[in-house]
Amino acid sequence: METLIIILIGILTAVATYLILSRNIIRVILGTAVFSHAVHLLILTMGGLKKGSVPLLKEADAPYTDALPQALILTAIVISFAVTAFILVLAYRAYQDLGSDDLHALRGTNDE
Amino acid sequence: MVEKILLTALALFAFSIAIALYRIIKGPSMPDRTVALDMIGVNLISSIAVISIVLKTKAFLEAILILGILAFISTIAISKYVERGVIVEHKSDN
Amino acid sequence: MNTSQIIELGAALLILLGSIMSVISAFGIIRLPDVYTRSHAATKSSTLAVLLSLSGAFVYFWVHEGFISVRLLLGIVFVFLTAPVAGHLITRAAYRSKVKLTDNSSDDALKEVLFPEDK
Amino acid sequence: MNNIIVLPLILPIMVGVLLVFLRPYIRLQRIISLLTMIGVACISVYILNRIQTEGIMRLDFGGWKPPFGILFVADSFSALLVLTASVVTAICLIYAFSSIGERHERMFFYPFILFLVAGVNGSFLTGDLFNLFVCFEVMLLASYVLVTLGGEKAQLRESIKYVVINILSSWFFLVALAYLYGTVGTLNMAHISERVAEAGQGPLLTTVSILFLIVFSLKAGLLLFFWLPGSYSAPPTVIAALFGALLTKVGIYALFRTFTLIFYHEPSITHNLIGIMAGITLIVGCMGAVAYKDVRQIASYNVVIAVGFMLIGLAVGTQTSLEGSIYYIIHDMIAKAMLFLLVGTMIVLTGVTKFDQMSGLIRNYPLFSWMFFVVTCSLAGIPPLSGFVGKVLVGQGAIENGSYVLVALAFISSVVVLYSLLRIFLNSIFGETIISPEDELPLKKGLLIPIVLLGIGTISLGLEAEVLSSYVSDAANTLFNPSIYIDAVLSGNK
Amino acid sequence: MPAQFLLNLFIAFLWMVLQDEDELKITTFFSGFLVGIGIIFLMHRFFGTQFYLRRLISIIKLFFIFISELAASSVLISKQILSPKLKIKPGIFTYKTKLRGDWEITTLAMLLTLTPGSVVMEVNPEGDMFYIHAMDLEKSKADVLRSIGKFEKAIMEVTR
Amino acid sequence: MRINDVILRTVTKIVVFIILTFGVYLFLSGHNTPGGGFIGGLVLASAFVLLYLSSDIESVQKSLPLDFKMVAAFGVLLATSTGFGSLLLGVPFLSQTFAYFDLPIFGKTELTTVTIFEAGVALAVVGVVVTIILSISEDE
Amino acid sequence: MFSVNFAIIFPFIIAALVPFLYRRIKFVHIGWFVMLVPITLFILLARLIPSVASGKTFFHTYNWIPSLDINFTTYLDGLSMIFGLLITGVGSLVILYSIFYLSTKESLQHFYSYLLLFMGAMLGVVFSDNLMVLYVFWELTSVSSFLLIAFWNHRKASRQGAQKAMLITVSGGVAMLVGFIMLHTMTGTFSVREIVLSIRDFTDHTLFLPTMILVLLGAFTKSAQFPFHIWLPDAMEAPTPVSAYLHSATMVKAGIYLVARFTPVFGGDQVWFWSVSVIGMMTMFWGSFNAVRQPDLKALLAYSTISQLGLIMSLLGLGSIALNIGYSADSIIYTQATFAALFHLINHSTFKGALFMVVGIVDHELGTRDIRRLGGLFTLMPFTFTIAVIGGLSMAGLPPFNGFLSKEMFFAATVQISNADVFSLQTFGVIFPIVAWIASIFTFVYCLIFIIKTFLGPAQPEKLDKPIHEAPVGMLISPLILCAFVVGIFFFPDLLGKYILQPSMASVYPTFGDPKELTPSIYAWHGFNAELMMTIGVIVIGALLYNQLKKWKPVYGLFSQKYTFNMLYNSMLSSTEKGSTIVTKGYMTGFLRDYLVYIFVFFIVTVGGFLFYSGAFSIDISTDASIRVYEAILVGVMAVAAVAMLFAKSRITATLLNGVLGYSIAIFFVIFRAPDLALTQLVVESVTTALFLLCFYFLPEWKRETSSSKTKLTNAIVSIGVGVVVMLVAFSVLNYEKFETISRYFENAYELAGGANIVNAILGDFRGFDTMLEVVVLFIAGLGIFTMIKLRAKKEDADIEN
Ligand code: NA
Ligand code: NA
Repeated sequence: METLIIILIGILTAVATYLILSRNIIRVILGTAVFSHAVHLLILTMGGLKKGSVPLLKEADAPYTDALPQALILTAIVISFAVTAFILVLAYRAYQDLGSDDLHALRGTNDE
Repeated sequence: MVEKILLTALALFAFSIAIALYRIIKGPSMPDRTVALDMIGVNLISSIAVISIVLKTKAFLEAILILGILAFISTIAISKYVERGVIVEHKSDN
Repeated sequence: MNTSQIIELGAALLILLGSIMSVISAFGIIRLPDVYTRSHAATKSSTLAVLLSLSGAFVYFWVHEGFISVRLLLGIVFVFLTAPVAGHLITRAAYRSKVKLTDNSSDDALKEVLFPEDK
Repeated sequence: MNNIIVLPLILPIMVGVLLVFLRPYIRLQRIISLLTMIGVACISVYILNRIQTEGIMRLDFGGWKPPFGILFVADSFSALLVLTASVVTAICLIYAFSSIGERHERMFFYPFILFLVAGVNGSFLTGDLFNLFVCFEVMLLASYVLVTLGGEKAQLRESIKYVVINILSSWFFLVALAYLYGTVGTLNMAHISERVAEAGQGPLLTTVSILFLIVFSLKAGLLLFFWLPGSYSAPPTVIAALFGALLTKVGIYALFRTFTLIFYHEPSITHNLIGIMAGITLIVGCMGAVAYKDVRQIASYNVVIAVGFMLIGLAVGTQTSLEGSIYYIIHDMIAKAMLFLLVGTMIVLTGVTKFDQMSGLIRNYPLFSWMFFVVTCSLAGIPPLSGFVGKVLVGQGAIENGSYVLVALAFISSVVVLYSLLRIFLNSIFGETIISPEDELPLKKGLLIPIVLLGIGTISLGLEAEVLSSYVSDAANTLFNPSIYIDAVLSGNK
Repeated sequence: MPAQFLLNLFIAFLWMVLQDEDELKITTFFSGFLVGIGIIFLMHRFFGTQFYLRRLISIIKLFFIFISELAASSVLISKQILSPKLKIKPGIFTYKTKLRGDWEITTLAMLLTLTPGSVVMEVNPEGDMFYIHAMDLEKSKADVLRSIGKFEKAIMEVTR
Repeated sequence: MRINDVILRTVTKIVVFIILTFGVYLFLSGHNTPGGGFIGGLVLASAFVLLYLSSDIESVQKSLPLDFKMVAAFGVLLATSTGFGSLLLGVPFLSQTFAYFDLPIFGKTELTTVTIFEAGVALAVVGVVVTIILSISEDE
Repeated sequence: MFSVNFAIIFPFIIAALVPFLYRRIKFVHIGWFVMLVPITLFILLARLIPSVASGKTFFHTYNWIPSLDINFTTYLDGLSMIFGLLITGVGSLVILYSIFYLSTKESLQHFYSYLLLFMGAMLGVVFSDNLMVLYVFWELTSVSSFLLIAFWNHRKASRQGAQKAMLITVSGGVAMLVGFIMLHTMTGTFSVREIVLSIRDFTDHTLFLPTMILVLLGAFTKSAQFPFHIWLPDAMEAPTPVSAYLHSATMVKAGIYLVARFTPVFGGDQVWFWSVSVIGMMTMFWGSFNAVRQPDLKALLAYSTISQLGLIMSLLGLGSIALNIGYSADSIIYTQATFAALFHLINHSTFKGALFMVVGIVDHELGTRDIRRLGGLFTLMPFTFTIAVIGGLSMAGLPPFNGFLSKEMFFAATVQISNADVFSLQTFGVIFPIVAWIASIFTFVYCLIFIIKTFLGPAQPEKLDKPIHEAPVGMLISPLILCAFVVGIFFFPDLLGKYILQPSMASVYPTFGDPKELTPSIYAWHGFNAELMMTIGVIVIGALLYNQLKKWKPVYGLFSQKYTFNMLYNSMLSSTEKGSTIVTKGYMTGFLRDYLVYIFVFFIVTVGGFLFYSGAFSIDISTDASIRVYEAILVGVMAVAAVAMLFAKSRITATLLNGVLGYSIAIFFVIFRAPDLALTQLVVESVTTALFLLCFYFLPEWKRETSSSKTKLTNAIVSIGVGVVVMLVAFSVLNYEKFETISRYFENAYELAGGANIVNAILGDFRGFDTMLEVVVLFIAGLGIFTMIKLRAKKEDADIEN
């Protein structure tokens, strides 16, 4: 199972990398979203999969699965939500004012 | 016996999800994809219910309801997007 | 095999039935010719499927752990409440975004109301 | 009870949130935010002195003993950085009062600044690696907002790059954390250090450490600085100044912390890599600094050069060089803020961005112009200004260690810094006066005072380096002997 | 009707007290309430008004009508899907309903949509005309119209 | 033909209440079962999102005249000030306490300062999510 | 007791006060007040001459940064006394001169501030014992010189000259600083005195040679030695008093001071001998050779200064050989070179100072320094002419002027060195007298040019803007005083030798016993020996060359302007600039994609590379949990959904696929027993999807990526690389089983924190701090989005600054 999930993580990462290298800003943002999917799975996998029961004390018996990675992922999910929301709005604000969603066109005019 | 049946059921739900994914990728229209997404949501609900039985835990029953809620909200949002482009309106026409 | 085991088996079979329904409706969204007919398959058959599996789970937990899950009941109610609305909204959106009906459709009472200019 | 060490983070946050409620009262917002930063500065002075008498301070949040809970650890290094960051921010706030304008102020400018500082201070203080990630995010989100604040075209354009690259670096950070957790199974930095030492670091942990190196290098602008020049030249002056002063320092801090506290067992790999990266950073930074005529670009590449310089201290890794880097970081925070305020003000006053389009500012704004000269000398490491001591110590450490190439690059770079800024000085400050008295924009006192304050800072920090020396040497000592930090965190629970 | 409800509560309370348990239990109260329902249903004509839980019964009735329709038409649809060759002629037809008001219309529309073979696509702005998509217009239109009739009746029993 | 959203609106009226109740439940029960401030807040926020989706900003604002920015700010303040309380009490920052009480109706109840903390979290989440959605939607 | 530290600080204090004084005192030239500073200091120093002459030294320390061994330590000995007297003495005269030279319309407060700043810094250089402090003052002299050269900063030439001077001298200074640090690394001290005492133990140290070269770089750049001399002619853009003071009498001699000061440290080394003496000789030749062709009087003097500095430098080099041989009766003879160097140093200051003032007078009174427009001034400017003759002939090495004495000693030293039998001097030593002689010929020529072309011959009033007239008395006083020294020293050289030079010889040769032995008596007449013959040769050939100047001047045409060092410097700067621009713009393309590719490639190369290089990669699938069919299908669904995102034709399809990914991850969270995560993931994914849809309203549908197939291929390779590296490290980490995680502790959550949901207890309590900050993150994002939408750039604002 771990092997399978790690391969999945690899695929997700590769896809995310390809997306983030795109010219279109939406593809880039989707790339960041896929990146976060991949890393959430990674954290969970690195913490060890299926090693115990649900980390609810009254509900199940020990041994419990590692709860700490879960807490970390939760934090990471919320943060990546915040960032995604921000960059989405940034993207459309940039489109409104610069008239392009193509990062090639958003190159910027460094002097000279 | 029961476990085997449940795992079979799970595999079937997963299979349905895979089929729905095909529809999402294939389209051709956006409503087609929406229908398929809705279907994935519904199958996930079933899957969670079955997994809960397999894992002998009630911990995921909240997830079922939440998934129901969210599938609904997502469908509304996408439909409105397809229909009007705007999903939250300033002021209703009527 | 005692009673509760039999009931558990029944619950499992209920779930299996639900999963089969689900696969059938999944085939539906592949086989059926347009989004409108597909939405029939999706909104109904899968509603039934989820209904079956949730009921199965509900029965299982009731029998196996003596636990009446309000959440599962609520879930069932919720699916009932929302699935038709979703179907309604999707097909409406499809029609209004001019997704074509399949060619062998026999009648279209909406066309003259919504897109009279296309006639 | 060491609760006081959470104040540099929590005070700005709470005040920032309170200011949201005080949105219409701009004057009140100004006063409160300034007082907060002054307060934090005073608190950090207190903390710094307490560390000297009582040793490293530590606060276990919620009372959970390490390594299980999150904790703040204040050693001299952290406290010095917190102090400098707070002082620089306070001064920049004064500049903002007369420059940023009511529109921005009404749009939560002060809360965002306070959040930024909170994130920065939190990053300096935290003793937990995942919490460091979270503190980074506080800082980054605030910086994302600040870099776009105002919505100018250039800002929107550059901020996309800035945000995406930082998202990527945050992603790398999480990946690195996942690997680290998968190997050593803990998040407390002291505890990680202990376990890494127990395992003898080894090839896999070294691989993970390289990933951390990438993460923090992206933040610090070490070699991977591509986001920096653009995003530092787009936002309003005061924001650019704060960025120039604070943001890269957090990455630098993290590099210092991780590669002295945790991954210090394979210096032939990690520290050499840092050295190579620092060397290349110096070279390309120098090239960038002479490649442009845009004064903000020049200032931005000066940031890059300084990053390379500071990291040489880490790459060399002797106590002397670490000490030098610490001096240099403190110096650079002040001087870079000053430089960005100066070039930004020049652009406002002249309406142009390139130094060959400006001329003779010294006739119109003499004191301002002299401040530019001061910062030029200071950044070039000309004594007795603040850059000097750090430069000497880094050089000394590198020579002791036999890292002659780095020494050469470091010292040549300071000549390039001099050249790059001298070009601005000679072309823009000196020269024929082209602004006639009637076209001359008045230079508000509110803009001049903070610059002068920073100028006084860089001069007095050079002349009075002895005041800092005991703190800095304590900081370097703690960095050089990780056991001090580990003991303070993991033993003798208070 | 509130009188019936109060009486029901009273019966339940009485039931609970009569049990003479150590502590007051919700479950006992609940069973007492059920007993009360039975008693009041038998006696409701004495009040000269309808049984106060009549609507509940109607709802249950509606539910069962619906379940049976759902099951029947699900089988139909499944057959259609699984038949080797699709022989359907879908289409949209209109239906003018007697029902009025948001709740009635919504309920009907939902029931219609849930029963396979029909989806309510639009409601006209006046709220009395449904545009219904049928899976197989020729064959199932009659079925659908029959179902609509049943549903309308059952709904009115609940609401009116 | 104008769109008639009667079905959506009618169903939403029921559904929103289910979601709100569920959200509060998730928030309160998080200490022992899945849930907590974040999830509770997110679910509550999705209830609001549903309201905005099915209706429009103006009519929702009429019946719910809240500045969600302030809600969020209040939430953050609440969450941080539980930590600040520990400063006054002289215990480590963010120390949480819990105790069991016998309350009349609820029976044996556990009361923790975490709940206040989580309430702050929930409010902040609701406030932020709705602020984001409203800000975008109100943009011209 | 007068502290030397005070002497250094005093000018700085006054420099700071000058701008304020200037505002108060309007009725009189501020220079009069300023002049009191060097006069006071000169007197104070002069009072110490007898004690210093008797071998006493003065040592004083103020703590500055004691923890780093950087202290303000001053050391007054014979060597520093010479320079101290020069700085304050010439300083007084220059200020006096400047009072008449600079009108009150100039910004005098700046001028005198800089001048005092320089004076203090220069005193600091020569009196500091601590190398770091010496360096501080060293750079301050560069800075103040920069400011003085750029005094008329509206002139482009001034600015360029200032920049060149600053860059070259500061670069040299930086090199010297590194040398100093290396010295500290070797010896453990920054004190020159202590280094001199302990250096013997370190001559074999690997750093010894680099240190020496670095220190020499500092000295050579400051003293305008070949090929760093190019800044000095350009520095002539400074007002003439500055040229007289900084660029001939004092600052440029800081390098000489440094070499003299460090002779006891490095002097025993062969490299030191050769580099100092050869560079000095080359400089001497090149300077004198180029001086001849200068039409600008000031430029002529600048090259002459370069040449003379070379002369002094080479003498110090020659003298250092004594240290190699060691203290013996034989080696004493070589110390005479050093003696000559110090002697000439003083002489040069006197005659060159006077000559600069002459040029200043000519420039000031007639408005030009171009010898092609001058001539025949002697009748109308008799005093100036007299000064020029005295100074010029002294420079040419003729009696009865002090230049003759030191020039003769110079010749003597070169002749002696060619007979030495170390360092293969028997073979190469003959070069020294030859080069010295040739250079002296050119020196003689330009001295003649200076005197004759300016003052003799026909006057050309038509080429002048102003009538020819004598300078005011005030401007003549200073050069006349200097001329008095020029003549006076010729007649009473031993006074100088005994009181001034003798103690400084003790500083250069601390190990050579009684300095009296090192102090020869100076005679104008010492018989017909080699040096006198050489002098006569110089006069004869020099006069001949002057006479035939027109015939051989075309020789200079051979030295194309393209290949001068100046051009080299300029083209180096501009090509650095151009090259930097090309390189920087080459990689800073402004394309986000490129930056990301750099980062990814760096990641692949370092992390992936090291993973394999170190053998850290390992994989073991035997401990894997089992895979169930539905899990496998779901993994497949995710993989397909992810890959399909790449090919999605519309953005909303891609968004939906992302939603599928999100929902599928939620189900994996269920499978992996993470209920809280599943819940959060579901809600967040839905809200995110809604946000995408909200924002799509404002954004256009995406177009096909039109990147070239090469770009696409690169992207694909990079993507696969990143995926693979992440995967491989993950495998290895999974297989790394050394430590138990800390999370067992949290399983007591109920007892510890009163919560049965461990994850929630961690979030709310154990790691509540993370959660608190996370809320802050969310809040910032929300507020930021609000701001971004509401606060827009004003249309009318220019896109330059907020
Ligand atoms: Na980020
Ligand atoms: Na592991």
